[in-house]
Amino acid sequence: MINKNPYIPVPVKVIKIIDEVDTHDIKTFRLSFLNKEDEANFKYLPGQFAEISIYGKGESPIGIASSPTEKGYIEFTVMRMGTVVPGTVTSALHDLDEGAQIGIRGPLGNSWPIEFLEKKNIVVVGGGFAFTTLRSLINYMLYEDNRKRFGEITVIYGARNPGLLLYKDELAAWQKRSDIKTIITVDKGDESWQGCEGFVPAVCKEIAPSPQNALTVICGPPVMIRFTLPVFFELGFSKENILTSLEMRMKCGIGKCGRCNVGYKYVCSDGPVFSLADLEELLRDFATYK
Amino acid sequence: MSFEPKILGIACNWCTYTGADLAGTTRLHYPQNLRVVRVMCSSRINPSFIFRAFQLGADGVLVGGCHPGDCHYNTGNLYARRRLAVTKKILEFAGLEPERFRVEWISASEGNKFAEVVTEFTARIKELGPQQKLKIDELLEKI
Amino acid sequence: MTDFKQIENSLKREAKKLLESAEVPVVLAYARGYDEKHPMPFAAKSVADVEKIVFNEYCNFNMARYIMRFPDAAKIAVAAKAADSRAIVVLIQEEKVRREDLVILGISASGMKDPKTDQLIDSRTTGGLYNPVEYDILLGEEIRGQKIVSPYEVLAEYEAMDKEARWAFWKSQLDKCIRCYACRKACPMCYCDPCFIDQNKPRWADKAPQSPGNMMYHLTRFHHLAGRCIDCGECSRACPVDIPLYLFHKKVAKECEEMFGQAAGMKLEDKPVLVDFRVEDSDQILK
Amino acid sequence: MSRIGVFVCHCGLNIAKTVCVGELAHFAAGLPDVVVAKDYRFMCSTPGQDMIANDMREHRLDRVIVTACSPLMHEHTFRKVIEKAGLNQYMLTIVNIREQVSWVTGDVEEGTTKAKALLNGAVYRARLLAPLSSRVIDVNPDVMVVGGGIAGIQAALELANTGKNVYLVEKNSTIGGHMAQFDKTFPTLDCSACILTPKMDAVLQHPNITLLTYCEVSEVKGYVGNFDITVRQKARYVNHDKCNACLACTEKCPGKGISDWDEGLVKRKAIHIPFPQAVPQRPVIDRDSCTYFLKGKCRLCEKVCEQKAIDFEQHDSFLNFKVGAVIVATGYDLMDTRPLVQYGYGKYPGVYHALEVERLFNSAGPTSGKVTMRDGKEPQAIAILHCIGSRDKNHYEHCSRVCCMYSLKFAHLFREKTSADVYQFYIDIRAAGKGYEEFYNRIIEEDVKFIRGKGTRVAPSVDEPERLVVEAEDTITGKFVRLPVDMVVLSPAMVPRNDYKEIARLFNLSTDKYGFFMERHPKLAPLSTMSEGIFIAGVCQSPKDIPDTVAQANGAAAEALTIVSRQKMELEATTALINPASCCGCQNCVRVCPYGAPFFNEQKGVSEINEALCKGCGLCASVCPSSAIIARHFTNEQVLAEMEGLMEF
Amino acid sequence: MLKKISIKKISDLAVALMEKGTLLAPVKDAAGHNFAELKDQQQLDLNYYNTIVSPKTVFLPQKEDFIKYETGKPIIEAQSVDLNIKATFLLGVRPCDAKSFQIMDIHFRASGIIDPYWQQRRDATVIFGYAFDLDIPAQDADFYQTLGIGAADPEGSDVFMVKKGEDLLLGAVTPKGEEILAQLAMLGEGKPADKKYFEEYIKKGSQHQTRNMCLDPQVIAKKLEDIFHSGEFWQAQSAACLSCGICSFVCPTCYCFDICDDTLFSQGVRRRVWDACMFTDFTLEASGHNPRTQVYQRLRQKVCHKYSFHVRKYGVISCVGCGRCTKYCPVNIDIYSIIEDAMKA
Repeated sequence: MINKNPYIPVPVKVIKIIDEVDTHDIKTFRLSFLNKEDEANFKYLPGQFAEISIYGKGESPIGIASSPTEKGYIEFTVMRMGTVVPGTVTSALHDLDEGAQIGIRGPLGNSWPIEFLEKKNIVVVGGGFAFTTLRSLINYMLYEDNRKRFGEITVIYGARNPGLLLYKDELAAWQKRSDIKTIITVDKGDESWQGCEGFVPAVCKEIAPSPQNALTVICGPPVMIRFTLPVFFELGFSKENILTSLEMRMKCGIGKCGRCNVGYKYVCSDGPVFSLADLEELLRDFATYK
Repeated sequence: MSFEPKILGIACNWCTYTGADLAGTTRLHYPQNLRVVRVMCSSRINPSFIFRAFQLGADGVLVGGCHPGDCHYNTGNLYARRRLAVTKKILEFAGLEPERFRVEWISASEGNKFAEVVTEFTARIKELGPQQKLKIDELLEKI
Repeated sequence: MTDFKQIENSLKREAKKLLESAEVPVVLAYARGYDEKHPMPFAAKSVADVEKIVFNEYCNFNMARYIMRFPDAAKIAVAAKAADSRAIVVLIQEEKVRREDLVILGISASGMKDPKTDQLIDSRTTGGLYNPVEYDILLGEEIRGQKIVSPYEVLAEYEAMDKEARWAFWKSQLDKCIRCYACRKACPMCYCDPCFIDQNKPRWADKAPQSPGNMMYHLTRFHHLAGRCIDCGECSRACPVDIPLYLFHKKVAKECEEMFGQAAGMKLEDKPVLVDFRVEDSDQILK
Repeated sequence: MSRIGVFVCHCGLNIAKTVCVGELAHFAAGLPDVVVAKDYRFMCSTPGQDMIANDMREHRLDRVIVTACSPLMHEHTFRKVIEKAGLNQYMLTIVNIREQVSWVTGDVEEGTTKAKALLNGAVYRARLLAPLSSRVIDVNPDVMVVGGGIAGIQAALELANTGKNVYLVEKNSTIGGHMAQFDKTFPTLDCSACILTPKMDAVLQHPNITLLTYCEVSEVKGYVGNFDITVRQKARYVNHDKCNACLACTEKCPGKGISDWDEGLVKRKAIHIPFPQAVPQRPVIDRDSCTYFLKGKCRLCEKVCEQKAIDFEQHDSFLNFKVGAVIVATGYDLMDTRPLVQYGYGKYPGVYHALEVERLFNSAGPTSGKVTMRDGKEPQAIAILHCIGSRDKNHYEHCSRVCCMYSLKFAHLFREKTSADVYQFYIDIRAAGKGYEEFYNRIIEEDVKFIRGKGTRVAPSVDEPERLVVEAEDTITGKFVRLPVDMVVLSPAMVPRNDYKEIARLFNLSTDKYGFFMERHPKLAPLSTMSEGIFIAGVCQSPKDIPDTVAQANGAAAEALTIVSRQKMELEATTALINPASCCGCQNCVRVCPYGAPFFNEQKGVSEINEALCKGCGLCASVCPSSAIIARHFTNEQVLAEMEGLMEF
Repeated sequence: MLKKISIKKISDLAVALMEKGTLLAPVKDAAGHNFAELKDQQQLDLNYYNTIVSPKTVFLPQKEDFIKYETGKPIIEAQSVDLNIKATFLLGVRPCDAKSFQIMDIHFRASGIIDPYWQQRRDATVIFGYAFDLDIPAQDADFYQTLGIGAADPEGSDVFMVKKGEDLLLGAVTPKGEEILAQLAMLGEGKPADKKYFEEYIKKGSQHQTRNMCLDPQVIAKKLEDIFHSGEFWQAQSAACLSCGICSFVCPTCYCFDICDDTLFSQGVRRRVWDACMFTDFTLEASGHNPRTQVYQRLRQKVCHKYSFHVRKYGVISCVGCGRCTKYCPVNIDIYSIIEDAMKA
């Protein structure tokens, strides 16, 4: 935690805004800290999130999309929330301009269990917007000093159509690399689309990654998760080796405000990353997978 | 210096707002304490707007609509009449001076009436003095 | 004095009949709470449940608010005292429930008590009626000859106050509010979910329990209940800090009755006054 | 976080003389989110507009505030400007510092202070503005006209002649309406049939008109441009395609029924055509008087019909039509005067009402135009009583407008066709109309007796029992008059058709206290109604004479044309929207909306809004207890924010 | 250390404490007693059973301002509202409430990230516990015995007060207590008889009858997990529940809060305010989707949080049996009975 008072955000500056998708409702914000010491204190790992804070609008918990290996900035990919009534914070964020100053609290929550991932083959499965912290993880693992710590890396990422894919340039770059297997799929391609078509679960079945010394990290819309999990069970992945990240309404982000409990765990402080095994023994009246 | 009240006006687009414009085009002078919000119909006025106006520090609130029967939307102001009447009673029983809240039917042709009403109302509010009751004096007010 | 035991028995009897006749899956009544003095609203769903039903002078809950909890129940039977029945009538006027979907077990009762204070619940804090205005079966005798005191009599004292005093009174009262929202939840007419005050677009008022927000919440709520409040006094009995909300509701009800000539929840065919109008309404009401 | 541009107009000296515009612009520049603020002599001028457009590009503005004259003046102009510069037109806010500031004060300080407050409010509001897009819908080019009287006929022909397809719905078996019952028309006394029947025939012949007689509208769905109307074709039991109108059937038919057409003065056959010039020239069987339907045997008509056109198996059928606009011209009835027992209508055979008399005069009528009474005698003295039930607080307060004139016409015709003395009992004669006063004078010449006083009572005469006595107070002499006559003619109030309630329900029209349909605006929109795309013409709107009716019919046709002549039409963008997550299903909106735009979705348990019907008044938003309704462009937040801004300084 | 003072002279104690810092004690108003800062020593009044709202308000006020900001101004100009807390004396806390502070401590300062506001307030405060009057039977709603708390349980207090006839005995429980008692000159020394009385009173306290059942935290926690998905159980228990917030607001161990920004005329403050799991917007998401719409889900969350989740996470039940939720529930829902039924279920 950056600040001695965990409720007070530290100031950051928006140095870059990337419009990610055709629908223009998902943008990536690159932030840099106004105070050096804050930057130094902001030590995070892939999978963690932070509370983005705009005074007068409120706060919103958002997964960190950049990798700690990227220096000088952190990135968040944000979707404009709300169908009829726009989400206060997210739409305020989308109205921001480069140069704007906002607040940030974090890093918060646990992370993808790096030690646990080391030496293993990693299958990263992502769907649509919920690819942000996976991107962080992938870039972390691909970082030259880190790459050797991990086994084979397979990325299966799908979106409804090509226009809705995040991080298009990076995806392209990964596909060129030999040390990572990247499969990009869309439900429905357009004339210009070269890649594969089909739903993520189907593609996973097709790729059929081996469960040997492997684990999978899954984030996506509930429906994708629902149909993908059985595939991995069939392939022989154990519940301990299937990791995911939960989404839930949060406020404080530090396990105090009592809002985001899943059974006896708080998603914000004990999560958001859980293995299926963890989730099994948690009582869930709700809490959607992310 | 003398007390210059802040008066919030909410005027329907078709009658009172047009009437106010007419007052202008006919160069009728009236006090400048009134600040008008334009809505399409007096029936758009949510009672909470009135409460909020006083909380925001309005010393008086003036609502203007079409004469009953002439509503651009046929029956809007007939609903408004009932709702705003209740609003007034509530303010009164809460202990606010009911004169601080006034509803007038002013047609598009009644520029002079608009000017008269504003002049008269402003004078009345000046007599009443500042509205301190509902006004939010301090945001960080303690419990 | 009302024979509560006798009503309890007939309540059980009717509930049993209805539940046996399978046409009514739910009977809304009262059951024993953690002690005699604290009964609870209760939904009997089986003949076995019927034994749990009680009725005594502390069963003052307005059962109308539970009716909407059973959207898929074909028919609902509900024990209804005078106030409850008026609430039900309003709900029917507002099409939240259909008359034909209800079996109203009317209860004529006098001598209900507030367990907190053990005081009689009468026209000072409620509408003060003894007999239900609408029912299918009347349990117990209709109460006649009881002197009917106008529910508005208590207002005289407050209407007599000068503005400053009245403001001081309400300010001090409403400042006590801790925003637990028991008033709106206890109110059979407050069925909005979410309530306007929960909205964040717009935020009508801050969440913190301080003057401005409290004022906005309560004043607006008084307005939302204008011509709908049936003066059952539940809001005030529910309030943990004893704010006499019923006074304000009474006043608004009185004004509505005088302006629009209609008391809330008395006739099925009425339309709530604020979603209605008469061309001949007088502009005097705005003066 | 928005990027607001503020543009302050001097309007020459109009604003600049009492508002310190420079200071105002400077003030604006200091407000949060305002990235550029300028003042200029004439914002609405081309250079002014260009300045705005350029600054919008240069500063990537997403909201524009023009501080100038009233929005009612130039909102449109500036909306176009920012639209051209690539911004949604609803991202504009106008601050009215001319009509409502500079022109209403002489004091510069006052003016400037107020202008600042208004501007600040605008900035608060602008931050919350959202782009809106108005929906465009296809418009069905066809029109339906309901009612086949002179109004309906006229409107149908006008529209058809412009090439539009028209469906003309008439509930009787012939078109023509009341006008076809008349013999002569005032003041010109030309024969009604002579001027009407050609039009009736034109309707029948017109390629663009689908004539739907013996039909009633049974359901109306949809909205302006896209009405979906179901019409019930009542069973005629005669196949009109086969029938060649030889009318052999009508001769043989034993069934006897009351002739509504002749106002019940005579009987007609069960299978019948109402009158010789009926259009279409095709008989129908009236179930209630048909021997076969009553007794189960007969079918004579079937036997005599060579065309085999009789079909007792026929049933009511339902036809469906899609139209873009509707003209309602359902006409009138005469008030039933039986309840006014003092006039003894229905009690004394000598008492007639106006339409009966029209039939008596008509050569095609029951008496072939001879004025003989029910007892066959010719009247020697006739009293015509005006204002029966109309201009009468106890019944209908309105004046039926035509009674005076047709009563004068009756007088003339009586004098022409009989030797009887004719007496007019009137309150006063209303002869406002082209040639009317002249006609009045002419009748006076014709030695008709005028008694100024309303007939108060009609009773059998004591000394001559078969005659009647009319009582009245002559308000000129002040004397009480008791006048023995043979025939009494009542001029009853004109009232809406007995089925007006049903029509109003179907087309969602409002009615006045008598049941006449309400126009959208009594002066400025007398033919349109609160339901967009539905127009009214003729007496169903209010009593009027034939010329006015025809004029209205043409007007209504033109109004309908303005809708159906375009392929597409734009709907309001500033409509209301319901947030289902917040809607508590109280249906207040449904109850109050004058346009029936909100409706309750039973499945979801929430209300929804048919944007095609919404006019954006915002009433629903203010009666919504859970603030679930978003009145676009006047949302709760926007109004609250503006208020906050206005009250800040 | 044991001190004593005549109850007649109690206002002297008040004066002394008010000199040293802020004195908070039960103050009477129309509705009943509530903890409030004493402005006048005469307000001090020990004739109460217990307060309406629990003394958690002292450490977790219903409204806590974090930051003042001004919209449109650079974020760095926003300044956090620092609480400069002076020494506080919380006098007249009943044993069950005193215990609640320890339970809340686990959440706010003993695990995970420390809540600075809670911590600073706790550190600055000396708690004067006050034994229930053992001559008066416990109220029907109470069940602190079930939670292993005695009517005269000094645990959680720094100083513990016991009434002895006309006198008030004050015994130090913690060093903090020792310290303050030592400073209070107007207090008399407790005689051995007093000491005896004091200790016996505490013992007697554990015998003082409230509603009582044998309740093992681990057992009830497990039990609730087992019946968590039993719809009809929770449906039945919540049949009367209005899902208002009274139970949470009066509860000494409910800590859920919301963080919101309130802005007026571009002056704003970010603050936390109490929230309750019973409220609609507690779980309402920005998308407008609300996963916990049913009353039974909310009641289940509340009960399970206190008796199961909290046990799993922190090892203790987060309930002290003060009976407030039962007492103030408008429809007399009784958490004790729910737990009873749960055990039977």
